Amino acid sequence: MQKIGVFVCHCGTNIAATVDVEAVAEAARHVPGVVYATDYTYMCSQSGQDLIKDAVKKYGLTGVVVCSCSPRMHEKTFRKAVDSVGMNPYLLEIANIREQCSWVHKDKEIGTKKAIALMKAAVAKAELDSPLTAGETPVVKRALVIGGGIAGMQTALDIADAGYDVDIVEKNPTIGGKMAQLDKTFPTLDCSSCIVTPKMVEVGQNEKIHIYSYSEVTNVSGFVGNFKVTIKRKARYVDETKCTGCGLCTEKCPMKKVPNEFNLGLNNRSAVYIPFAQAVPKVATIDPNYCLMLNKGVCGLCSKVCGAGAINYKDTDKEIEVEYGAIVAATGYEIMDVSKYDEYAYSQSPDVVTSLEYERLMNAAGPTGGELLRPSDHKRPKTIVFVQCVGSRECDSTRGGKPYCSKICCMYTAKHAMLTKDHYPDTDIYVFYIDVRTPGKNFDEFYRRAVEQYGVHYIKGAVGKVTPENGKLIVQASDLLMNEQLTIDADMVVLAAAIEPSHSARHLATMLTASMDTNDWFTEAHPKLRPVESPTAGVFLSGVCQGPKDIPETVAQAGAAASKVIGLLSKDKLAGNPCVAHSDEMMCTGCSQCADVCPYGAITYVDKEFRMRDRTTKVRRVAQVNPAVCQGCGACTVTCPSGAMDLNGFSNSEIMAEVDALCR
Amino acid sequence: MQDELIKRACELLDDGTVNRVLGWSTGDFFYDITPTVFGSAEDVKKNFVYNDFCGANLSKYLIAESQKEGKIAVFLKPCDTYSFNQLMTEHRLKRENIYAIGIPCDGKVSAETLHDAGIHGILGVKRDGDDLVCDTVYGSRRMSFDAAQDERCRSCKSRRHVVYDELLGEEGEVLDSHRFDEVEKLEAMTPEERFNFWQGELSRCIRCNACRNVCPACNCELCVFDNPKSGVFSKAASNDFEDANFHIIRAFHVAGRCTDCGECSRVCPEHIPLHLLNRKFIKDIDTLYGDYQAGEKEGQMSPLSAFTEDKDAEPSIVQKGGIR
Amino acid sequence: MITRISADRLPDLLRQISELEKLYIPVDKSEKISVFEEYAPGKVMSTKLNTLRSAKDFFFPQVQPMAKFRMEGKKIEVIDSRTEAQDYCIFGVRACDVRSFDILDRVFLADPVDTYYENRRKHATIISFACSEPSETCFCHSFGIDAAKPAGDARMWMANDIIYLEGISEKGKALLEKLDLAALDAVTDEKAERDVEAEERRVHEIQQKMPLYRLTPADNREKELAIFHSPIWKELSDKCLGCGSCTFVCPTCQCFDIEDFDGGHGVERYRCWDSCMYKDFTMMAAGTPRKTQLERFRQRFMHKLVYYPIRNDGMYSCVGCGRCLRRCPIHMNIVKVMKAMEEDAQCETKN
Amino acid sequence: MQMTSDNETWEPKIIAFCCNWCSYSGADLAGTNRLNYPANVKIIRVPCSCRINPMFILRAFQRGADGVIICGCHPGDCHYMTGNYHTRRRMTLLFSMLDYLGIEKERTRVEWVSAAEGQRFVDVMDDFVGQITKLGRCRRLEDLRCRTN
Repeated sequence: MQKIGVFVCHCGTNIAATVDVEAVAEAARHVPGVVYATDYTYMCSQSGQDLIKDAVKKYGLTGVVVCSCSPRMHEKTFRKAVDSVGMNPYLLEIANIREQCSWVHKDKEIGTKKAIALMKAAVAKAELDSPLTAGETPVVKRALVIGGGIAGMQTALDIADAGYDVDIVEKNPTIGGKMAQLDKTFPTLDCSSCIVTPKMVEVGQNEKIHIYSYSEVTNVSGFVGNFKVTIKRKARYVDETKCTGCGLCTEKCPMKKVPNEFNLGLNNRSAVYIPFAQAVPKVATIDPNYCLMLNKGVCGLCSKVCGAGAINYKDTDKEIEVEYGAIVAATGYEIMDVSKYDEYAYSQSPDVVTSLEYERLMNAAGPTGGELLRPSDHKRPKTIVFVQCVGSRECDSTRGGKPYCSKICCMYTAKHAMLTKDHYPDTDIYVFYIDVRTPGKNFDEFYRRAVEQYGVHYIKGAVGKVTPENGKLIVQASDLLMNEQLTIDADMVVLAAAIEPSHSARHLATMLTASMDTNDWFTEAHPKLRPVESPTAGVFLSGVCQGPKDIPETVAQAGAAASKVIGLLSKDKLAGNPCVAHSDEMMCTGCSQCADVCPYGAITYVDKEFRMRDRTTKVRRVAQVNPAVCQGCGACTVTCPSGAMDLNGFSNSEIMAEVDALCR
Repeated sequence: MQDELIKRACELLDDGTVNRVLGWSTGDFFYDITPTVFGSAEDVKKNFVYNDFCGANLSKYLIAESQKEGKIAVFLKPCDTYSFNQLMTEHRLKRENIYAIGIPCDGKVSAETLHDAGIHGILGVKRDGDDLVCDTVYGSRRMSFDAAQDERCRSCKSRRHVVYDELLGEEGEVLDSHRFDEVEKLEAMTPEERFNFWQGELSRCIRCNACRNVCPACNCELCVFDNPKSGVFSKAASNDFEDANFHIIRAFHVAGRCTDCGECSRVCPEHIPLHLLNRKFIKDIDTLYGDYQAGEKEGQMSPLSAFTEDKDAEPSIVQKGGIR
Repeated sequence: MITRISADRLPDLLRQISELEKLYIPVDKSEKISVFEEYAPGKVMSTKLNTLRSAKDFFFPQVQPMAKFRMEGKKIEVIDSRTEAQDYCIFGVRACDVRSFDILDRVFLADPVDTYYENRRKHATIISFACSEPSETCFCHSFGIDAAKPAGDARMWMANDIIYLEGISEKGKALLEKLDLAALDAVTDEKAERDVEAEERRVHEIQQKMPLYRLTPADNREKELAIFHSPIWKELSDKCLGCGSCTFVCPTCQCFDIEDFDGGHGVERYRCWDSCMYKDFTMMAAGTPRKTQLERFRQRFMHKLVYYPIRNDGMYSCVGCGRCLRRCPIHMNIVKVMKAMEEDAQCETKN
Repeated sequence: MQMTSDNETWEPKIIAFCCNWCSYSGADLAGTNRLNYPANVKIIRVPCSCRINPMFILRAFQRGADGVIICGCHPGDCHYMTGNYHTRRRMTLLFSMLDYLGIEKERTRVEWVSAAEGQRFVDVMDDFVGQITKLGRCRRLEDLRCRTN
């Protein structure tokens, strides 16, 4: 027979005002199995908790029911309390008589009646509770960071700094990400390269960090503390260990008409290339789409000139498997394809550019050597129109528009306007905006400087059409504040295109069993309280892959993710959630339906030998749940027809006992 | 056909391909068919039977038989092959121990149907064109073959074998079945009428478990209704609720797995049309999630394990006029 | 003394009985289903060979409430739900089912008497109904039952549109005496006796043509252990699905289980049919004594054909009603078992 | 077994299964915001709506519940990623089956209620309780042995 103690909390007057707490305690005394019941002003207070602890000891309780606020509030508190006096914490149940009773029912009689029913249900469940102990799994002391942009680099550095090994997987030949492509950063206008390239070097030289550049994650299995990751190292045709990064091959390569992705195709590179001067690792890569040797079997110049003998035309993709304790997604973002926004004539005129292209045009290492020349005729533009929110805050998804604000565009546009004016004060600059959003340290000051000191024309309104005409771009727009139509003869139009998640993110999320929102940003475990963790244990989020951010926010989140990883890796063993599924092997038929619905791949099958009742043996396939992987959703329990699969803490019989009690 | 089957069974036993043959035998009548494992060619020659009454689905026997030493040959009618595949999907059979022989079927008859039609004292039955001619102690009685067939055979879904190692006779086709007609009739009734219909049917249940024990999909090691710890354990159909509960849960447990072999209705001593429950699930699944035939292919994912993120109907569809 | 009444007066006869006491008759619910139901004017008596379920349900229903325990808080009150039954009449029971009552009586009315059974049994008057068209699945004659002359408190024949009625026991005769037979234009004469004799002869002749006519159970009382260890059980039980349909349609199967149902406000204790074919039959804390289907299957037939006769002067616990022959999903029935036992015994003797 | 006379006062019994992450929190939020809804609704917390076995629903009706409502995260928002997709299919088929058996289809419902939708939780419960009150006592899936007297 169970010995249950029931503790009814007044929560000051929060509960006591609409629930007769004494009546609830009195009713509890008449419930079979209950040996002790009492009420108290604040059960969660130290003295309230002591009351419970003392009763556990005094009456030798086998279960505790606390009638109080939501279990989401204080279940942990009370579990800890009973744990401290030697009772298994999972023998405690909460009856939620505050959020789901006293606060929603005004009539005291009704409230009391319901509170008693809820108490009885909790007692019914507590009677069936069995002690649960969390399993332990060892932790592999190595982390994986997917993505080598500023987010990934910062996360990797912070983790390495704590003494743990980190691998970065970067799909491009170099780390650095988008930040390496930027010219200056807002609101300080310091040179982006000057701050990011030392970081890249630091990453490259850190002994704890290993960079898998030009590589992709192709498979993830395992679970928190014990992930197994397959990394595809794409064929680079250059031996990384031999290449010195001298660049001779890139100079000699006869195939020089390859669009340079680092400069967004605004100029060309050779087929064998180093993305940019400060690339890390500074190793050449042969582009298999353009290399004459690989495509036509003729040339071989690079191999001839390479003093290190690093060129290897026979290179192939290789897959390696590495074990990690934690994984950080830092996959960043892409610029949305704006070609569907035909009214801006992006595909019709080379002088309509995206902001990132403009960034390259301003950059000293860019295609124009830092001189602002428009792409069509390499002349300096005199009138430039900036269009904000292209694809952002857009409900029309047919053109790929995004419902969200891309967050960074207002600030970088102000930056572009000011930098342009700094270099060429005679330039006329118009910025068309819906709203100017500047919530950030020194952001509004920065924007106002553009308007007030630099005389940039900020116009609230929309650009209706851009028409290329005789080397000009005729911009038709409306000024909403003046309520008039404008026509501007511009030399260049710069589109603040929306940013969107990396196109590889969804595939990655599937492999990581991490969830994504409808826009393909990774979702966090809790939007407020766990912003750098994914709902999948051991998978963390760093940077823009979780949602639009500027650089300082990204770096801050990268550090936060790193600290979470460090926290995880610092443990030798992980205690799991004991409320997981388990299969009764005597009943399991091994039909595989449970594995079909398990979102975590927590269920595997083994052939097991059973001794039958007549002393013969029989080999049967049975399911086994990995408690470290199982998250306890219970999908398997319903799929299992024999009920062999049950869930700790929410077992079939416990839930049915609650049903019975509530229907009584 | 029987001779051909006997010949093939003997060959397989003699050449050592198999050491046992799973088929059918009879007792004092020609219709009291019992699934039987034959261990020798001699045994086969003496006792093996294949006739219009061999309705029993042999697939489920393979769960136990395929675990035994040596290979067993089994004769599978088209609808039995679906059960076979479904059992394979659920990893219940040791395939390497089975030699599956597909055999044709043009519908099976139960002696029950003849008895229920008032034909008693049956001594023998012959096919005469579209009719069955029964020789009885009360004289010769005639019944159309169609009417004598089990319901499942009248609304046969397929005469195509979906799996076999060897096929005897001609391969048939997937048929344009009218098997959902009865379900549709029920759907067209008012809830009141439906309730009365089902209560009338289900209240006769004696919980003999024949439906469950014959069902190839009901192959649990321990059924929830036999497990005192499951919370739904009950030995008797003590009231209307328990009748309904048993049959709803059973139908739900086999939903997406039931191949509609119709054994449940064939064996029900109370003649409860249990197949109408399973067919409702099959029909709903077909309507909502696309045509799905359990057992059609080995390794298929049950529609109750699968889902689509944005195309699945909301449960409120039931309130909004139901799934038709 | 046999009374004859025109068959078209049957409804009047039934009405008269029903005015005296509660009356149950077999009724066709559909082409396939006939069941015993309380008589009401307009209900037509089934002339089907047999009801789907046997008539044992009257005395030994599938579910028999036994007691209630009402709970209020921590207090428990025991409620005995037994009440004395009213007199009632079961009309139209076939010879095989009538015999099954004798078999059940020996179990339930032996000391200690099962009061639930006794209560229903002693208040019942059984009017049996002779078979006119036995089927090939019938083998009651194998157990010395005369289908054409059933036992009971009174019996009835129907032939050539005439009903013949005869009282047997005091109870039966008393019931018939209470009827206003004159109002039914009944005649009690020798012709009735002669007609009945002719009808009995006719039915016996039909029975001789049946495939199971020669089926006679062996007296196995001396061979208990030999049969128990016979290899036939392995082969026979391999086919058995382990369902309980044979048990539940059987008029003589009498095993039950006692269950408690906790309805939330109290516990209802009831007994319900159980089947020795089930895995959990006679399950005890240490497990079940019959671990495989072989042992369970053997138990059922050993009980009917060996153990029961040993304890009951050679009386078999089978009445040859043929229900299991029809209902077994795989036709693994008692006739096949009897034959196998016989063959096995022959082998034994030869060796 | 005794029938309870029909003229006794009757109040609907509603069992609401709520997933821990969204709907249970939504119900908590309704409380935090002091939004009223009928006390007939009694909530059972489950980790995910996919934990809800049809047996639980039938059990509730057996024991005298008049309506059963299942609340989970909106499709796509499941804490366990795919749980509510399974719930959606299972419950659609189960409800259709209950309807097919002639059980009033209004007695069962699935609603997606997020942790932020306290008001929606209240609206849903108000509506459901109203609907069940109109229908009256559930008799078609009731086990008379479970009645109060």
